[in-house]
This record gives sequence, C-alpha cells and structure tokens, in this order.
Amino acid sequence: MYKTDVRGKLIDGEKSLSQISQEILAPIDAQTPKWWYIAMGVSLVMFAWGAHSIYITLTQGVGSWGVNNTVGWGWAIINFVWWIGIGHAGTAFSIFLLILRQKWRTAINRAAEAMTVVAVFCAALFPLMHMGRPWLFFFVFPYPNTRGPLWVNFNSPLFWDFVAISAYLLISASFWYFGMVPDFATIRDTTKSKIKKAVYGFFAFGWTGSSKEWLRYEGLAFVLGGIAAVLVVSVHSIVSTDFAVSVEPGWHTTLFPPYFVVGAIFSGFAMVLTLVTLMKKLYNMGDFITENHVDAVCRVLVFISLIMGTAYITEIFIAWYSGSEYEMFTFFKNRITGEYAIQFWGMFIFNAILPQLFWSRKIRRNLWVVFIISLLINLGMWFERFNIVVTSLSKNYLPANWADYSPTLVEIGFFVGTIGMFSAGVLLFFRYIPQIAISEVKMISKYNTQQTDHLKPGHHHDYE
Amino acid sequence: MKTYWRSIEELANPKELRRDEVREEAKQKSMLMRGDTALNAASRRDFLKTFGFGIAAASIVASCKRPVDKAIPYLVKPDEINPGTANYYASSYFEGNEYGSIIVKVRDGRPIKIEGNELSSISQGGTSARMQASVLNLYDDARFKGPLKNGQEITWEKADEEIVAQLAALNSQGGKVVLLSSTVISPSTKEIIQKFAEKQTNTEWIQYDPVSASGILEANRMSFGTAFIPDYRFKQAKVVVSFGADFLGSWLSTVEYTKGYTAARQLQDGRKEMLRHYQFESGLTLSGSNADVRFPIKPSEEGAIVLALYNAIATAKSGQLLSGAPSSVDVSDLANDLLENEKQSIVISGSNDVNIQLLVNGINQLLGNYGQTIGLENSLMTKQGIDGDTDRLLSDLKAGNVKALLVWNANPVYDHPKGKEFAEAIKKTGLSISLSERPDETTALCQYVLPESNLLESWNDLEPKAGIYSLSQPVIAPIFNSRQAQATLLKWTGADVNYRDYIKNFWKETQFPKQKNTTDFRHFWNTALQNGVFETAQESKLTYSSDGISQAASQIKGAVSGIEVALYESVAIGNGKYANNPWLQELPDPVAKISWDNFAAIPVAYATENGLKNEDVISINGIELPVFVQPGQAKDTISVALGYGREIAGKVGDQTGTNLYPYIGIENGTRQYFLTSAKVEKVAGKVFELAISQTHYSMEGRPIVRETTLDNYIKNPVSGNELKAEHESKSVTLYEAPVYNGHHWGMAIDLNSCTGCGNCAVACQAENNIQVIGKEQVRNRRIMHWIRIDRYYSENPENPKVSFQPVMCQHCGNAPCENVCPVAATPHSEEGLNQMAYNRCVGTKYCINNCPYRVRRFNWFQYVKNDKFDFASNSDLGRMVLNPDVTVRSRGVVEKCSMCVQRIQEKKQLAKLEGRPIAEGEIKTACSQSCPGNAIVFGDLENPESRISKLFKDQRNYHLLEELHTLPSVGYLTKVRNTKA
Amino acid sequence: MRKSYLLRHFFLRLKAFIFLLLLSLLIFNTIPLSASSVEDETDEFTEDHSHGDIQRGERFFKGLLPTDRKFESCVSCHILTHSDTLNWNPSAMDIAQKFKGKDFAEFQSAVMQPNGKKMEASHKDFKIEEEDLKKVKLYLDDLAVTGPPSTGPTINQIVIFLLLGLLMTFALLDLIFFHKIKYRFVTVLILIVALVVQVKMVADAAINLGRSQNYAPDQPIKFSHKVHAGDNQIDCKYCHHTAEFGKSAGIPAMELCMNCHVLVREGANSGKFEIAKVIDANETKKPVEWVRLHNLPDHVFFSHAQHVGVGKVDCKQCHGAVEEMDIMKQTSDLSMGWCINCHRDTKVNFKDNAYYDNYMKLHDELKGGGIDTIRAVNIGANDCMRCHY
Amino acid sequence: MITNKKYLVGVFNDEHTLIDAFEKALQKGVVIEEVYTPYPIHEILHGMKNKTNITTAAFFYGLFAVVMLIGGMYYAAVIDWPLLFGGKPFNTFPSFIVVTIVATILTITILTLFTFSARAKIFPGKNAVIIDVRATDDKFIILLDQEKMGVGKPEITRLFEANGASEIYEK
Repeated sequence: MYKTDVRGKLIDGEKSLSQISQEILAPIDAQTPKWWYIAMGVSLVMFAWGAHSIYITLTQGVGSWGVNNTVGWGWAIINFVWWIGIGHAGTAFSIFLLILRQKWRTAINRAAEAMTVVAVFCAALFPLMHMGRPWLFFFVFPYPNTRGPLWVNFNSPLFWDFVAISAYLLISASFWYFGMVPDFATIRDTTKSKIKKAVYGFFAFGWTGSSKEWLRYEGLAFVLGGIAAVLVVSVHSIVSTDFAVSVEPGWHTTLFPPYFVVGAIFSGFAMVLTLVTLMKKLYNMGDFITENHVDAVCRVLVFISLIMGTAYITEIFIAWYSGSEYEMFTFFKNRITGEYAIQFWGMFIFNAILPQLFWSRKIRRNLWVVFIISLLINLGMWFERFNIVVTSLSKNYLPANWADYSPTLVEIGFFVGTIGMFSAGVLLFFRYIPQIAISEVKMISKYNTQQTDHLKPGHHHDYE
Repeated sequence: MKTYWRSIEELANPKELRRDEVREEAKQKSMLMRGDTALNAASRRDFLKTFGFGIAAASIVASCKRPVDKAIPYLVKPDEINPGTANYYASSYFEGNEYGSIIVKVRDGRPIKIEGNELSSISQGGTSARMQASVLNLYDDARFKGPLKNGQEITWEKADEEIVAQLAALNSQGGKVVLLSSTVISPSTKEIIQKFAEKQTNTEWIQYDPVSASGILEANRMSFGTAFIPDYRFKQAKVVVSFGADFLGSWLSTVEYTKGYTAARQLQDGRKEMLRHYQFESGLTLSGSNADVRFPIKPSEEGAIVLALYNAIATAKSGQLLSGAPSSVDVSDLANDLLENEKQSIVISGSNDVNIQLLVNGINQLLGNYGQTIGLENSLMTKQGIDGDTDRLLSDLKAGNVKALLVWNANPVYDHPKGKEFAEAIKKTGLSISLSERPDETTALCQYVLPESNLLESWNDLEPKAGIYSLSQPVIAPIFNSRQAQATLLKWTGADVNYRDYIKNFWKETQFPKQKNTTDFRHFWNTALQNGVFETAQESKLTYSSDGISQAASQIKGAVSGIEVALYESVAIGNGKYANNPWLQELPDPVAKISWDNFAAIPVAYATENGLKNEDVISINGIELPVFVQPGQAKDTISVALGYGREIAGKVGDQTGTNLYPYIGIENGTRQYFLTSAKVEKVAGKVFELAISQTHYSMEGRPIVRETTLDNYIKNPVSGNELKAEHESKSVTLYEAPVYNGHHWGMAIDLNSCTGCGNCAVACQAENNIQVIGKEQVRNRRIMHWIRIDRYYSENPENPKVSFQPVMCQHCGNAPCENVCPVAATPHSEEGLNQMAYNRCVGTKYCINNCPYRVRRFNWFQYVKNDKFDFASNSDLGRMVLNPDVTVRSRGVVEKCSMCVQRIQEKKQLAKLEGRPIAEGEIKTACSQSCPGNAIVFGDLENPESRISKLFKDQRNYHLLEELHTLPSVGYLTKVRNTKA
Repeated sequence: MRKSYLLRHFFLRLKAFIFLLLLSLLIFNTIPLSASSVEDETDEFTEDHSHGDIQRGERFFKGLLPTDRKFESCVSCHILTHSDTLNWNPSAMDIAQKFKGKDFAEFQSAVMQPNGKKMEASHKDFKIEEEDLKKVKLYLDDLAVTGPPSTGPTINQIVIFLLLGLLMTFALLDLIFFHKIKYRFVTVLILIVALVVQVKMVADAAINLGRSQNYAPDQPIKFSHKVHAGDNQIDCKYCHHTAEFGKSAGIPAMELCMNCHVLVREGANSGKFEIAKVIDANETKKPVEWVRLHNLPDHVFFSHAQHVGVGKVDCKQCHGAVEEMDIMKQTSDLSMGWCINCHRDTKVNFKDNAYYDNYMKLHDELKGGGIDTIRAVNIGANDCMRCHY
Repeated sequence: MITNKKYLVGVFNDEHTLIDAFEKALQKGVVIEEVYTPYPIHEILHGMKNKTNITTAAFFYGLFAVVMLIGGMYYAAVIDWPLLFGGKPFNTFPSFIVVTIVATILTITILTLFTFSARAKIFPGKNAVIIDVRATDDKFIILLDQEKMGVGKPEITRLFEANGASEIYEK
C-alpha cells in the first residue's frame, strides 16, 4: 500500500473529485494559449524540414545521406533506436509501476504513454525511409503471394524487429487509448460545447461507467498490463539483436538485450522528466504532479544510471577479457580513444556520472536542474547509440574498408523533422487529450490523506 | 529493374537498327547544337506530339496497361547468329603503344566484352585494364560522327576530292607532306604508307610516342647497330633489376611481362624457386610494390647507380672499369646476386637517357643475358618513335617547310612538351588533316577531320614483335560515319581496293609463304583469322659492341640536390589517350587507390616536416596539385602522373586532373620524364578533394595478407600460415557442415601471383554491368566494383613492404549476410553460391553491415539513365555495352560478386545439352579469364580432381578471417617474398 | 433541425460531387483518343474534294445511303476498328492503309475485279457507281490518316472504387453523427463489405501488375497458329527453331515464311489479303513488327534450351493448345509461383545425361533407394540464381 | 407518488457512502440494477456478482496464437520452401521463438480488445445510455429497476438517505 508519509502527498491542495476533473480538463476547455501556437509553429517548421528531407530521400535515394558501403547504417538507425528507447518510458511507467503498485505513476502514465505512441511513430519512420526501396516495405511481411509463395527469413533480426515494432505500436496505442475512454466520457458529460460532446462522445465508445463496464475494463487492463510487461522487455531486446546477432566487433555481445532495455527505460524516464517538468510549469499541473513525483523519477534514474555505468564497464572488460583483437581494437582504440572518443565520453559522463547528482535531495527538488539533466541524459543516450552504430561499422575487420561517416543535411533534417513531429504530437496531446488519467487520479485521491484513516470519507467542498 | 534492350527488334536485328537509331540520335543532337532552322520550324508539331504523348502516357499509367513490346524478326537470318547466343571473334588490341591479342564477345551484334586470347605468345590470354575498358571506347558519344571541314560536316566524297586535289597540287610543286602518326606495327599499313609516299614524292613519315622508348632504341642502335627493343623473357629469369621501369604497370608490354614475371614467381605444385626482383625508383609503382628489394632513389641518382653496378660487375668479370659520378647506393650485394645468376638475370631501365641505357646494355652483356633472358630475335615493335624526329618536325613546321600535315592517332598539342608551339605551327600549316577517331587537342586545330573507325570496327594486321603477327577484324559495322585511316590513304593513292582485301592479298604474298602447314591460302587465312595470331620463327644475327659505353659513363651526372618530380604513366589512364573512358577514370590507382585525378605523391617525412596532409594543395613550379602522402616515395621526390588534364576529350575526360606533359624536359635529344630542382610551396588554405577509395594503410597486425619469405617457405611450407591450423582446431559449430550435391563453386587466389594491376576490376565491370558513379561518390566510399584490390603497407613507411589482396564476395558457407536479410533476398544456393536476388531486395543494408569483408555494394542512387551520373549509362549508345545476361540494378538494391553465375549457367546448360560433365577450366569468371598474373583460379570444389581442389589443399591456402568461421568458398595462397636472408 | 439540414446539404453536395467525378472521368478517357488525331494532321489531302465528299463516302461505306443494293454494306465485312482477328476479312483500317498511297484505278480494280476465291465469293455481283467508289476511296484515305473512330469511355474500376469509398465515408459519418439508419448493423455491414471489396480490388490489381495472362493482342498479320500448327501440322520447331539450343525460341525470319508462302498465296480464311503482307514484307525488306506476347520482367533469365533442349518439356505445357488458337494468347500467367511449382513437380532424367555424373551423392541415394526420383527442385532448380542474375 | 418512470436513482457523493449504502441495500435484499461510478470500486464490482472470463479468453487466444505461429513458421521455413541461410538448418527453432513471443502478444491484445468491445459493448459509434451525466465526473449512482427492486421504494429511499445519498430521484 502507498505510504504517504514516506513519499509525500500525491495531489496537492484539497480537491474534490469534480475539481480534479475540472482542473485536468482545463487545458481542453480553455482558450489555446499563445505559446502553444508559437511552439506548434516551430514544431511544424521543423517537421517541414523533415518532410523535405524525406522527399529528397524518396526522390533521389538513400545516397543523399552520408552512409556508405562501409558504414551502412548511420543517423537513421541511431535515431530509430533512440526514439524507441524514449518510447519505452510509457510502457515501463504504466506496466512496471503498475506491477510494483506504485500509485504515483497515475499522474504521469498518461503523458508517458502518449509520448510512447508519438515516439514509436517517429522511430518507425527511420527504418522505413532507410530502406533502399521503401515502396516495397511489404516484402518484410510474410503474406501468401504468387511467388511460390516466397516467405521471409525468420532468422533475420530485422524481421523480428519488424514484428516487434508493429506489435509495440499497436499495443501501446490501444493501451493508451483504452485508458482514455473513461476520461473521454467525462469530457462528453461535462463539456458544454456540442461539437466536443459529439467528438469526444464518439471516442468514448458509449462509456457510462457502469459496474459491468468497469469489471471488464479491469480485466482488460489486467491482460494488457500483463502482456505489455513482456513487451517492455522484448521490444528493446529484439532491437538489440539487430546488433547482437551480427558479427561486427562491438556489436556481437550477449550483454546487449538487458543493456538496451535498461538504456531504453533510462532515456524514456529522462524524457518523461522533461515532459513532466514542462506540464508542471506550462499547464499548472503542479498539484497533480508534485515535487514528490519528480523526486520519485529522479530516484529511479539514479538507480538505472548505476546499471548503465556497470554495463559500460562490463562491455569494456569483456572486450579485454575475450582476448579478441577486433573487440579490443573497437573498444580501446576506437571508442575510449580515437576519433570517436568525444561521443564515448559524452555517453559515459551524461549517462553514468551526471545522474549521480540526483543523490542530492536538493538537486532533485530543483526543477531547473532536473530539467537540464534530463535533457543531457537524452543527449547521452543518443551518443550511446552513435557509439554503438558508427564506431563498430566504420572500423571493423579489414582495415582496407575503414571509412568515416558524417551525416548530411538531409539526415540532420530528417532527425530534426522527427523532433518536430514529436513535439507537435505532444502539443496536440496537451491541447486535446486529458494530460492526466482522470479516473485513476480520482481513485488515488482517497490515499491522499493520512493512511491511517484512508478508508474514511475524506472531507471535501460541497458540490455547487 | 532497368531495361537493357528496349525491344526484341534489337535482339533480332540489332546492327542495322541500332546503327540507324544512333545515327538519328547523333543527327538530332548536332542539329540541336547548331540551332537548325528546320528544327525550329518543326517545333510546333513537336510540341503537339509531345503533348499527345504526355496524355497518352498518363492514360497508360491510369489504366495500368503495359506498353506494347514489338518482336521483329530478321528478313534473312545469318547462320552464325542466334538471338540470345554470343559469338566470339579473335582480334587484336593496339592502342597507346600497348598490344594484346583479344577475343571479342559479340552478343546480338553488339561487342560487349573483351577477353584475352590464349593462343597468343605475347599476351597469353591476359589483358590489361585498358584493354578491358576499350570496348567502352566504341560506344563513346564523344567520337566523331562524320568527316568535318573546319568544324562543318562534309561528305567523304567531297573531302577526298578536295584533299586529293590539294595533295596533287603540292606534289607538283614538291611541297613537303608529313604524316605524323603514333607507332605503326601493321605491316600492311607500312606498305600503304610507303605507297602513299611513292605517289606523294616529298613525304616524310614520323612516328611519335608521347612517352617514348627513344633512349632504348638509340642505345641499341649504338650497341647492336639497329634501333630495337629486345625481347625480355621474365619467365626464364632468376633475378630482375629494374631502374625505374614499371614493367608490371606501364612499361612497354606489361601483360607479357606480368605473365612471365608471375610464372617465374609462382610456387604452386611444389615449385620451390622464385625470381628475385630488385627495384630502384622514386615513386612507389606497381612494380616497386611487388619488388622483393626496393631502393627509393631520386631520378637523377639513377645514372650513377647503374654505373656503380656496371663497375661492380665488371670488377668481378675483370672487365674494364668506367669512371663517372659516384653512386649514393651500395650495390655490392646486388652485384653479387646478379653474378650468381649469370645468364638468368635481366637488368632494365625505364630511363630515356641513352647513356644509362648503354650502361644497362653493358651490364646485360657482362652478365651474358643476351640470347638467354633477353632475346634479340623477337624484338618488340610497339614503340618506334624517336624523340629527335618530332623536334625536327616542329622546327620544320615553324619554318613553314611543311606544306601539309597528316596527323594520325597522335596528339602532340596535348602530349608533347612543346605542345603549345605545335598548336601555333599547325594553325599556320597550309593543309592539316586529322585522321583521328575522337576529338582531341590536335584535331581541334586541323582543317580536315577524317574520323577513323574504332578498332572493333576495323580490319588490321599487326606485328607487335618481330615475326609474331596477328589480325584484327571488325565485329560491328561502323557506328558512325567513319572510315579506317588505311582505307583513306589507299583511296588517296588511287587504289580502288578495300582494306580487307588489301590485307588478305598482303598476307597471301608475305605471310602465307612463311608457313608449311597448308597450301590452301583460304584455309590459312581462315585459321589465322579464327586464331587471331600467326607466329613464325625468327633468327637474329645481331652482335653486341661496347661502342660509346665509356663516353656514356663519363656523361653520367651525379645526383642533383633539391626536390625532383618524377612523371609517370598511370596504370589506368596511361598516356591519356582514353581519358574519356569512365571505367578507366574510376579504376583506382593500384598503389595510391585514387581515381579521377592525378596528384602529387609526396614522401611521408616531407609531409610531416611541412605540415602537409592528403588533399592539401601544393604548387610545383607554379602548377597547383593536390597532395597525397605516399609511403615509399623517395626522399626529396614527388611523383605525378601524366595523361590527365585533357582539354578536348569528352564529357568524362575534360579537365580531369592536370596536364604535366608541358613540363617534360629534353636532354641529349631525348625527353626526360622528370624535373630537377623543383620549387615546391604549400598553397595555404586550399583543399582539393581526392577520390581515395582506401584510406587506411596498415593491416593493424591482423592476419589478413599472410606472408613469409622463400627461405622459410622452403624450410616449412606452412610458414606464414600457421594460424590456419590453429583456427581450424578451434572451430566448433552447432551445425552440420554444408552439403553440396553437385557442384560447389570456389575460387583460389594466389597472392604471390597477384600484382595488383586492376585488370580484374575492369573485366568484372564490363561483364557484370557495374556502374560508374563518379568522383564525388567514390570519395564518399561508395565505389561499385565487385572485386576490389586491397593494398596494405607494412614496416618502414619510407620504404614499406606492400601487399595486394583482391577481395570479392567470399561466398561463405556460413554467410553472416544471409541470416540477417529480412526478405530472403540473399539465400545460399545448392551450388555453394551466395545468391543475391536484386528484385527481392528492399535495401535495408543489414547484409552490408554484417559482411566482415565488406564486399557488398549498394545502389545509393539510380546510376543508369540519370543525368546526375552522366557517364556511360546515360545514353542509349553508352548502354549498348551492357551485358544482356546480367540485370542492370536499380536504385536501392544491394549487389555483389556473383562468381559470374551467368557464365556458370551458360556452360552448365551447354554441358547438359551435350550430355557430358563440365570440363576442368571450362567455366571461367571474368576476373580469372583475363588475369595477366594467372592469380585467380575458379572451379568446382566438389570435384576432387579439379585444379581448385588441389589449390585448396595447398599448405599455403588460407581463408580470409577464418576465425569468424564463415567458411568462405574463396581461398588465398600466402604471399612469399624472395628477400635475401 | 440542424442535423437534418446538414444531412440534406451533404447529399446535395454529394450529387454534385459524383456528377463532377463522372464528368472528369469522361473527359479524361476521351482525350488520349482524340490526341492521336490532333497529332497527324498532314496537309496532303486538301485540294479537290470537300468534307462532304468524305462524309458521303463514309455513309456509303457504312450502308447508310438510301439506295437499292443487292449486296451488303462494306462495313458489314470490313469493320471499322483497327483490326479484329476473329473476323478474317481485312478491316476498313487495313484496307485504308494498304491503298493510302495508291491511285483510284488500283483501288477500283481491287474491289471490282476480285482476286482469289475468298474475295470472289464475297465481291460477286458488285455493282457500284464509280462516283460512289471514288468517295469511298476518299473516305478510306481520310480514315488512314485520322485513325479509327473513338469508342466511348468505359466505366472502369476506379469509379467503382471511389463510389465504394464514398459509401464508406457516408456510413462512417452516419455511424458517428447522423444516426439516420435505424439498424446499426446495416451501416456496419456496409462498411465491412465495402472495405472487403476494396481490399480485394487492390489486391487483385496488385497481383495483376506486370502480369498478362490471356494477353492476346492484335497482330499486324492475322496469323493463325491453328491453321499452321493445327490444320497443317507444322512442327513448332520448324519456325521456332532455336528453341532447343538458344535462350529464346526465336521468331522465324521472313525468309522462312517464304519457304511455303512462295507457293501458298491464298488462305482459306483471309484469302490473299493477309498472306500478301508477308510477301510485301519480303519485297520491301521491312520485317513484320509482331506484337510480343510473352514478356518476362527484365530481371528474369529464362532459357528455352534448358527447358526444351535439356528438359524435353513439351511446348504445350507452357504455351497451351497453340494448335487450336486462331489468335495467339498467353496461356500461363508466367508468375514466379508458376515456375517454382513446376520445378517442384518435374522429374529429371537423371541417369541418361552424363552431366549429372557430378551429382555423386544423389546417385548413391538413388541406388540405395533413399529416394526414388530426382525432381528439378532437388538439383537446385529453385535457387534464386537460376533465373535472377 | 405513483409515476410511470422505470428507474429509481440514488446519487452519492463519495465512494465510502456509496459502499455503505450498497452493502446495506444488498443485505436488505434489494436487487440493484446497476451502479455507475467515476472509477472502479472493488467492493461494488464484487458485490454486483458479475463475472468476467476475459482473462481466460486471453489465455486461450495466446495458446491459439502460439500454435498457429510456430506451425505457420515451421510450414513456411521447413515444409513449403526451405531456403538455406548462412549454413543454418531449415528448422531454426530459437528464431521462431522470438517472433512467436511478440506476435502472440500482439494477437492476444487485438483479440482481447475485440472481446472486451463485444462483451462490454464498448465500440465506436455506440450511443451512451446515460442515467446521470455526473456519474463520470464526481457522483456515484445506484440504479434500481422499480419493478424488480425486491424491496419497497420508501424503504430504499430511507436506506439511501440514511447512508449519505445526496439525491434520490426517479427516471
């Protein structure tokens, strides 16, 4: 059971259930603020650059990127893994904290899940555009055909990846959506606008809140939660097999699946922290997302950061311990030192050392510092992927093939475009969808008072 | 995928149809260029047509209907031509002073591939990269489309009429006519020229070679009384000493020398002896990188070293010592080695200095090499130009003594050191006629251009070495309105005979009596034509005299201080005649691995001292050149390739690199291919991008090229390859070894025989429709060559050991690339091939990443029919060289070596039709067929009797990156160096 | 109130939209056909005849003149579309092309003095005024230039597809907003059915992309395989003689046709008209431009030698009952699956061909009784690189 | 006060009063038609005695998916068209497991969603039958069918009022 005296209050201010609805729905009912338009404009400009880059990629070919016959994967795959990692936060929040019965997740999980869906969309764009002939992407799908039929290669990690990503996208989207159905019903029933009533009413799928519905809803949540827990582990493990199954030095390691999963959760939590600080400040959700929430996420980050540091050191140790000259070269001459050392140390400092600052309660409570560190962790995680993808490829077995890689404007534009897409998606989420799961917050509002009497009626203002 | 022929009409009757089409295309283009008024008038209707077509196309797309393909049969089908079946014709290649006997593959009327003719004792089935690429010259849009007068089209009849009239007028006045040609080795042509000279009484014929062998010719004239180039028999030599002669890369008859050299160095089938090769040179050449002992020297030091060697040998033979400048190198070991191998050594020099060549002759005479390893009978004829002749011609031209100048196959304006003076002089000459196939700097100044046909469109007979004859026959009718120069000269002499009949007659009179096999001339002629070669025994009565040798020694100058610039012919571009050939431009230099430019190769130490790095720009005597830091470059020297910086060559060759010909010095009447006391400065802040396709030099201590020395090899044949046993003992697998039912194709590459010349890369390019991608993309490390030659340096960067290793798809039994393809585009075949189904590929590039050898290539762009890649495959004409048996890959798919599966399929089918097993050596891949070093052997590993199975059992055999347990079907035989212990 | 207004408005818009849609399709479909007539407006026939003459000729040809005739109108035999191979008579277009450059006298003699049995039978008792015939000639000359009349646009798949899309949109809107239809399952059913039909249409279209089973284009000559291979029993490989050793089966050279047609100048079906084209081609040295039927994609390498020469596959197995085809058509769909599945079934004559001596392991298995037959697939016939390289 | 209205509606302000009233009503033998709450309350779900087998269904969906997926992959890779990849055997079972896990999850999700949709009648386009709009906001509603309440209306009204119902009305 949740112990308020340990973790602090989950909702600040003494709020009635109705107030909870009103305050959470305030951004939807209110006028769109000016900054929203500005932010949306900036996002769309970024997105337009990305769209232009995609246009160039589609019309001219992947040759417009900086990748070459030695470094076949570049920014696109780095960004793919990075976005997928960020996407992990939603699922991890909802599922792990659900399983661990962490009540504080309720204020954050909606945002985290929304982030997941948008991030996975961004992520999925990369492997698609990265294909030489993206219009034939459906070849990856094992459908009956008139070629014999010719099936696909079930051994290929990319095929696993394809299945995993599509499953992930579908499952996280439905998980997110079904979580919102009762909230949509709340909007339908509280709003005064007819259009909103009709639109949100449609999306509420006829929800009334009857016990029959809640019963099955709980059942569904149980099933989805249970299987999504597997997904949290499986998706990034599978993404890691893209590397781990290959023969490249620096890729071919059994550490990758757990390392990737933890790394994904790490970057996801960092991105959640970024978003949550924004929500807190921009939308005055401070009462629902209290300092205690931020604190809890920071504590988790400290823990994961230690795992990350361990993973980095393990990798290096194993490279030495294996005695393989190719592995040793990759780690000692091409990562720790060498022309990509900046990326390596960027990764190491931002991911393994910087988060250790969160041991200090003072820092955990300073929203600005938390915000900046959360951004730096995401940068560090990007460096990690760069480190894995590029260093291994650029200098592998035969030195005659060694080649450098640097991105072109098209690749950079594509990445910026997905950031624009992500922020536009998040902005739409802020504007049109309840940022916090209303029914869940209402449910935990009873834990908000001293736990000794938490089953007694809480006192609240009368409904006017 | 791309269409490679547009319809079966080409298939059925390509010659005529294509020729007409191409003529039409050319006509349209020239009309467009001149802004023809008729064309303008027609523009409205054209607009309507285009408009109508646009809508029709839209409607086709909308209704998803396929365009209708036509199938047009022959009217009368020639017996020998069956659609879809290739015909092979023997012919000969002689371009840019390089000779090779070739077989031309003609598919549906189009020559598409050149292979080596195994019947020739000269090229012995080998080719050079330039011979392989020459087929593309045929389909070069830059070629002249018809005769021109002052740049205007003219008919042949009119041109002939005008010229004959002018010549007749000159003849009556006794005006001097000069025929300036490159070396002519055609006996019948020589006779025609003689006949022409008989008619045109005051005619002088001058042969001119841009990079001449004047020094050797003059020296031999002094030593033997005749100007000739002797027959170097590398196969019989035990020791070879080369002073700056890149006999494997560019010196005289490279294919022949490579054949002999590698034969004398190969250690297969238990052979335990091997030629030892010493090389003195400034820049690191192909020969130098294959040498066992290499001395980096300045070009000016060479004479003194040769003299020292002469004296060292003369001392031992108690001969007369010569006095001269002192040597900077101790040659006593070398002299001892030579003395131990008397009559079994060859000493050569690439210098054009008559004095040095005289001393070299003296050394060879002292060692008794003449008549043994250096033959005097079958002298090499491919370079006849004497430098003094052209200088005399220039002064004659300037003085106005020459009334008419006929330029045939020569481009002095570009490649003569006094090119500019030539240009001025030609402009002033009363009658200037060019008989050139393609536009160049000289044709641009001639009044008449009477285009010659390509060698694949021409008849010819050749005598590359005395007594060794070969024939050329046309394999396609002239694509453009061209005529052979011989036919033109015949016409002007008034002879009413076509050149084919002339040759036939000539052979009936001269060659037919030389043989006793047949009494039927028709039979003789047909056999000669079918074989391509006709060889007769020669005798020589030449004797050596040491005249002039002591004077030569006294004229040898010592080394000069200051930086010297060595000028050399590059392996790919040669003297620059075919600078417009994109295959050659894209072929990386075997040593520097740079394509598309010439550059200043500077020593490593010099670079560190002066803060220079690759792609910086330096100015040498005012010429700005990009820098390339070349390990092995001799101290105080810089090497720059000739043959670049063409101004009028075509869209590919124009302005590629810098022309260094004008900087060639003339000394003692011969051109010296180096500059002394050069002024070198760094051009600050300037960067010139170079298309370097291999940027890392070192093997990083990895067992990639495994090597040993001969001594160690004799003691222990496994020497250098000890790792293999270790790797095999450690190879543990969960899976059963792959099982092959019928065939298992494999390839063995003898690293001892591979000289790194790059012939295989171009042969593969021609066979497999590999696209040219241009400088920028090569620089982006996206070169498409399916077979690349990795070059590694080891030991001292000032004079490194060099290793070459051809790497293509290894067709691994446990291929890492196959596992990771999601769409099953690259599974393993039942015959052990790693297959690549282009049409299934979606382009994830995962296979590229997971190939430890990085032999997979990606089509980053649409390289065919794309104006951004305006090389060979952007015009219908250029695309005619494509092999119809190989898919032209579209954008976004991965491609790689297929072990020429189309050839395997063809021969298998033939064997099945004939109901017999495949014969040993019947299937040859493009790279193995024409390898001048016989380094590549292809065959069936399932057949225990096959050559390749034996080579795989050789103790030198190893696989690249064995430790990864990829089980390659390609094996390498360790490299053995013959360094003295 | 508002709801029904919206609905009505929507329907009004819908009607207008569908109308515009159909109109645009109509225009789109007619343009390409008229374009061909724009393109070739040459100026060679402007002098001594009027547009009215041509019209009169056309009406005569089509039998629209109210004159007494004892014979059929021209068009009843010589149809107007470019060619129709089921009708053995030359089409109007064919005739027009043939007599385009020739003068009237030649035309007249051809029509009035029939040459050959077939023509005699049909042109018997022709009594046509010279004036009329002249106008017919004018009309035909005009036809040769302007091309055959355009056929009306056909309602194609796209319209059905778009209509289904509209239906679905409406059903969805009704489901969300209007609730006009009482029984919800009707809307849902409409949605599902429309979706399924659309998916099926897309899938079929996708599979058929690049396929052309039953492709039977008009050929420049009404060549009948039935007459040659069926009635006259000519062996396939007489004409397609490279089939056994070449990659392609080969289309006979015109010279080969003349082996027989130097004598056979008149056929039972088409009389002299079609055979004359072969003879003409030989005389004018312009080979006939046949329309190619079997078009494999460029990345597929098929060899007749392997199948006919080595495998002894009967031509009919792939090309169907050619001897019954007046109009040649593509019988098999030539899909990859078609090849693959045949390879799976086809037995290999393993023992009699010495080439297969290489396959020691399989021979041992055969002897040992481990397997009883070798099929093409067992010796790698389904490897990618057998056909794709 | 006899009306022809079908339902009796009790409105409560919070979870605790609702549970009290609900449990007491059940003890009295009142037949409760339905309870509408803004969030799930376990006492109510338990007390309504409805049962859901959605979890069991999900299990069988999973079982079905596993069998179909492994069977399908085995058929495609081993029986229908075995292709050689990198020297591996045709039956690369460990590879199949990876795909099976993920695709099973996907199958379960989709089928369970449909089951939920069908059983709970929550689907796009459904018109909500709303008893009291506040039920999704802050009120807790007990709905009784006047004809089948089992206990008299006055008694129930009293019971509800006594246990903190803020409002009782008929509908």
